[in-house]
Amino acid sequence: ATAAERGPVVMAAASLQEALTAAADAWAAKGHARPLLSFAGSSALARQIVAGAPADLFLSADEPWMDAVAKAGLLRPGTRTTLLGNRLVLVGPASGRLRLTPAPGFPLAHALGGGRLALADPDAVPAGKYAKAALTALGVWRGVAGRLAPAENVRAAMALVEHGAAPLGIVYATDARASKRVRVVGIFPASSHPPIRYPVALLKASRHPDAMGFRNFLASREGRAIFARYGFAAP
Amino acid sequence: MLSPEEWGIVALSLKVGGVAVLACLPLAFALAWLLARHRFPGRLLLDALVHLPLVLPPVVTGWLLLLAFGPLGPVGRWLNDWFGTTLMFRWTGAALAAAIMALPLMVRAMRLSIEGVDRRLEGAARTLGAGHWHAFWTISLPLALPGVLAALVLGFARSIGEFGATITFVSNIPGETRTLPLAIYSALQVPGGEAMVTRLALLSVALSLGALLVSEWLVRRTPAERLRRGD
Amino acid sequence: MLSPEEWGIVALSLKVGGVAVLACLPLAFALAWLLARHRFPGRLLLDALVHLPLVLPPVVTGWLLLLAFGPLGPVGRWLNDWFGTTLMFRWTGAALAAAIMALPLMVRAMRLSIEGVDRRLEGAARTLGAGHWHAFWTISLPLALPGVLAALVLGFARSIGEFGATITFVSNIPGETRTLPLAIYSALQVPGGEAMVTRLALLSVALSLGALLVSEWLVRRTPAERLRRGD
Amino acid sequence: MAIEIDVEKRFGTRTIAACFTAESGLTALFGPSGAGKTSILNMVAGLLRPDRGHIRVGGRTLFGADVDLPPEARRIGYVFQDGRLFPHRRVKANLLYGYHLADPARRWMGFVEAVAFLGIEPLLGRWPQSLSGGEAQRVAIGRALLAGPEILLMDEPLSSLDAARRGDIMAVIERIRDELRLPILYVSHDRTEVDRLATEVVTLNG
Amino acid sequence: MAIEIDVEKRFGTRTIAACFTAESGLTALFGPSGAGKTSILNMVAGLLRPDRGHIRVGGRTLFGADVDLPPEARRIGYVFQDGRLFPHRRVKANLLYGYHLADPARRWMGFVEAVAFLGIEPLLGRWPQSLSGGEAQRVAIGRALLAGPEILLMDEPLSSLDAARRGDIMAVIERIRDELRLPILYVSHDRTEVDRLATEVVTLNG
Ligand SMILES: Nc1ncnc2c1ncn2[C@@H]1O[C@H](COP(=O)(O)OP(=O)(O)OP(=O)(O)O)[C@@H](O)[C@H]1O
Ligand SMILES: Nc1ncnc2c1ncn2[C@@H]1O[C@H](COP(=O)(O)OP(=O)(O)OP(=O)(O)O)[C@@H](O)[C@H]1O
Ligand SMILES: [Mg+2]
Ligand SMILES: [Mg+2]
Repeated sequence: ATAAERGPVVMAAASLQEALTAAADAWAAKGHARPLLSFAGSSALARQIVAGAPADLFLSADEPWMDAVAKAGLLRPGTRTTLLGNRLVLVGPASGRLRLTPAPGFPLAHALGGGRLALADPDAVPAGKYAKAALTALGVWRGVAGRLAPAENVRAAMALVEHGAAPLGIVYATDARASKRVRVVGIFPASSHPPIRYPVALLKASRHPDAMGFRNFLASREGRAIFARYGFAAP
Repeated sequence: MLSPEEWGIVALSLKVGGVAVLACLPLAFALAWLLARHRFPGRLLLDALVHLPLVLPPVVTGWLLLLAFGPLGPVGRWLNDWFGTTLMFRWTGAALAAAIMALPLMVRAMRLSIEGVDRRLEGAARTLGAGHWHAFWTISLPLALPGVLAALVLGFARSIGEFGATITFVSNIPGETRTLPLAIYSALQVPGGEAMVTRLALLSVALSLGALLVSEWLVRRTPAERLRRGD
Repeated sequence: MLSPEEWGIVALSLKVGGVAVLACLPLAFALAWLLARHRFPGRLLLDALVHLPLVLPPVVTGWLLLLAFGPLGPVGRWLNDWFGTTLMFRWTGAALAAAIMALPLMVRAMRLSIEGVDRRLEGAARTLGAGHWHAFWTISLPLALPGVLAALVLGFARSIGEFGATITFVSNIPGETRTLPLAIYSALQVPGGEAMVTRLALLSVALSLGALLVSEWLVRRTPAERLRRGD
Repeated sequence: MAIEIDVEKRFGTRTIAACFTAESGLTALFGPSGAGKTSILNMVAGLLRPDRGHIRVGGRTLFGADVDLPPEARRIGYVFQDGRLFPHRRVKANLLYGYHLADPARRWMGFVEAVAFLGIEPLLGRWPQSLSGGEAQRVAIGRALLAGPEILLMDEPLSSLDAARRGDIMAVIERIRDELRLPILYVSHDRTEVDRLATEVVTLNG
Repeated sequence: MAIEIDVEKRFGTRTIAACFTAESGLTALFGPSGAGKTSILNMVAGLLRPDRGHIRVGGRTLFGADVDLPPEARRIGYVFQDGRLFPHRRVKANLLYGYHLADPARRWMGFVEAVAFLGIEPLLGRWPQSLSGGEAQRVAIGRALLAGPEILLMDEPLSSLDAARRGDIMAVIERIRDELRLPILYVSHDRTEVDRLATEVVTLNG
């Protein structure tokens, strides 16, 4: 296949899978070659790019990995923009009745009972880092730090709640919205953590003529509308 | 040289790996024996089942473990009702995950050795008055020892490297389930964490090199090897 | 029954697994032979090196592959300069990752069998006029066949299940590197994707069951097994 | 003690059959290569299951209509045609394997005595694989005798021994035959051996 | 063709040594069990490396100061004391293994002829493991002869054969000795065998 038939190679954080697939479908429906979407953890993707992967676009789940690629001098200058935002929510099993509004000093430890709080690894994974920041800002981090269940990623954290292994979990609003087995117990105030932003940028190695067009499509009103359907906020 | 935290991680990895392999050993041997020596209906199915943890991505195995051993799972509920215990978020759960991932490798190694045992020697032992079990312990098992040792090395190495099933099943809790691979994963997620990754990876390598040395030393003490050296 | 996309994933998995195992086989056998038959300085180091992909978390192996075979890595640059080819984002890269992960298992299985070969039979072949290599092909190799078959099964199963090193090294490109485990990972990322996961996992199981059946059929045709059945 | 044997066993198209009664003493099984001598010893030892028939030794039924004693319950001592020493045990441990398992009251030969008349004292610390053909054969004889059996099966036990050793061991076999009155089933192609030892000769046709 | 042997080999504290020259014909190696007969055959075959010495056959040096021919270049036929049939090949394939490797011009015995005088025709399709002791021994003899060797090493080749077979095979060995004038090194404990076949007897001390 020639480059034009193949569409640009897009490396995107795994949490964007559903929404970005829908966006790519919409783009293809306009008569463009369908982009090749590769979903993995942002860290794995960033490392591949730094190692010289011949990709066109990078959508990261957080800023630091985009920064790492930028620092390696691999971004096309002037193409980086923040595409999406998200919210952090507290979830519990769908069958529960608990309501808990995350606010300074809210009784999270008490609500856990003897259980653990599921979240993405707070030392490593973006969603976990945001969660740690939020709980610290609300002054409850100390109370739960010894009772965490740090998972590989947000989806795995949510699975722990879905299967009853943890009574509560902290995930993105987009994830909670898509699962029938959990319900949102409370929403974290946006001010309690650094803004959740998904940056996108064109890579220096990009050769595909459609790459910039697809990036612009994602950032357009039409593109953002698709992401909004999946619960993503504007940045 | 190592920080106390790193020591803790190494100790935990050793505990998880050691317990996993030793606990798995009798079951693995029994399965290897069954598959090597007996023809029965469902044998192929059992063989496939044993290979399952090898074929499925580890995350899926971890997910299945969660379904079975989680608080809502059948085994998890049973464990809780009868023993008031759970494997969730415990090092014992990590050991279970490691054991299951190591099982296919251990079974295969021992099976190859058992298939190589000359059964006429067992017959000879029987004529000398050894019962079924005595012949097993004194003849069959020692002759299959190379496979058992290979199984121990493979199983331990696999346990030391186990990541996907562990983090999915018992998550990544410092001091409880954060073994070396999980610590390495955490380090890998952080931009610039490469130095830490390298350090921890070298620790893993050191551990398995140690296991290899021990096994090599044990192999040297088996009769088969002494024969080869012409002792 | 299967969607064209699913067929594509299965075909890719078969291609990656098959190529990985077959390409790995000669090297693995050579290593097994070396470790089983020869004592040389650095033997233990080589043994440890072979075990490495088992001990390190797959993600680390993938990362090391990326460093070496990526377009900027030493091997990657060399491949590009001399052959104008790259493994990045290619199914060949996925096969490389699978082969490296399968290597320790394959080497161990074959090594166990090679160690079990009665070397006096090789001597007998030599007195009958067979050169070193002829004796190898006609005596040693056929007698080690059970280990070779076990290696093929283990290696193929491991390849079919390989996830961490693959996604880290060659990413998750549909039609090119998205094998079954990567497709399963993608499905797992979608809330409510369990049905899809189950479907894909069953496909993996079917593939390895197929491999097992083929190997079982081959084993039945080896002389050792015919002997056991008293043919 | 009499041996009463009436067995039949099919291998593919070939049938091995034997029917004879032998009084206490040494019964030589004679017959061409492939006649079924080893197969008959294996059936008596319990290592090969006859298709039909019975095997009785001194009134004890080892195999019959609804009896099939496992080998370890038959109290036989078997010197195999092919040695079958345990490769993972040194000579001494091979010799003592059956000795330790036997009821002390039923042992009729001591370790030191066996080692002495077989001349294997210098071999005790060696691994079987390094033994010469005749050395291995002597160890195999010792191992069978030391288990204190009630009946001896010997499949060409002296075939690769020199004349002197052969004489020594034949003297011991005579003693076992006459003093201990153990029934012995003995396979050999050597006429002089058979003439000297056998109280009865059973001939099998190939 | 003369055989000239002068070798020494240490096993631990034990030293095997032999020094003799034998003219064409059959040289019997005689000596007690463990004297080193098999070891000497192994050294001639190239399977065991002497510590020092030389081995010459009809002017060809097989082993010497700076010569150590590999076994396949020595053109020997070796009937092992323990058979060593290839377990993964049927009897026919065992027999033909060396036959196919030999230069057709140097073969001196045909397949059909060997099968006939050894009486192994019915065994051709069988696996070695199912053979009786004597059957295996006959196949091993056939395998060695069919490789068309220039010198024969036979380690108790007739030990488990019945008198009739033994006579047949001895007749063939005589023919090989007299018509083909092949040098033969022959180990046996049977006096009648040695008396009939040997042109020379070398005695080793244990
Ligand atoms: N598993 C088997 N399948 C087919 N034939 C067999 C099997 N086992 C033994 N036989 C045949 O049965 C016959 C009897 O074998 P057996 O070993 O009892 O002979 P034997 O009298 O001891 O001969 P020898 O003196 O040569 O040792 C032989 O022809 C042998 O080939
Ligand atoms: N690897 C070894 N280590 C120690 N001793 C050995 C080794 N191999 C052989 N021997 C000893 O060397 C001696 C000669 O052995 P060899 O097999 O040549 O004897 P042989 O004359 O053929 O005896 P037999 O007639 O019993 O077969 C024996 O005492 C044997 O135990
Ligand atoms: Mg026999
Ligand atoms: Mg010998």
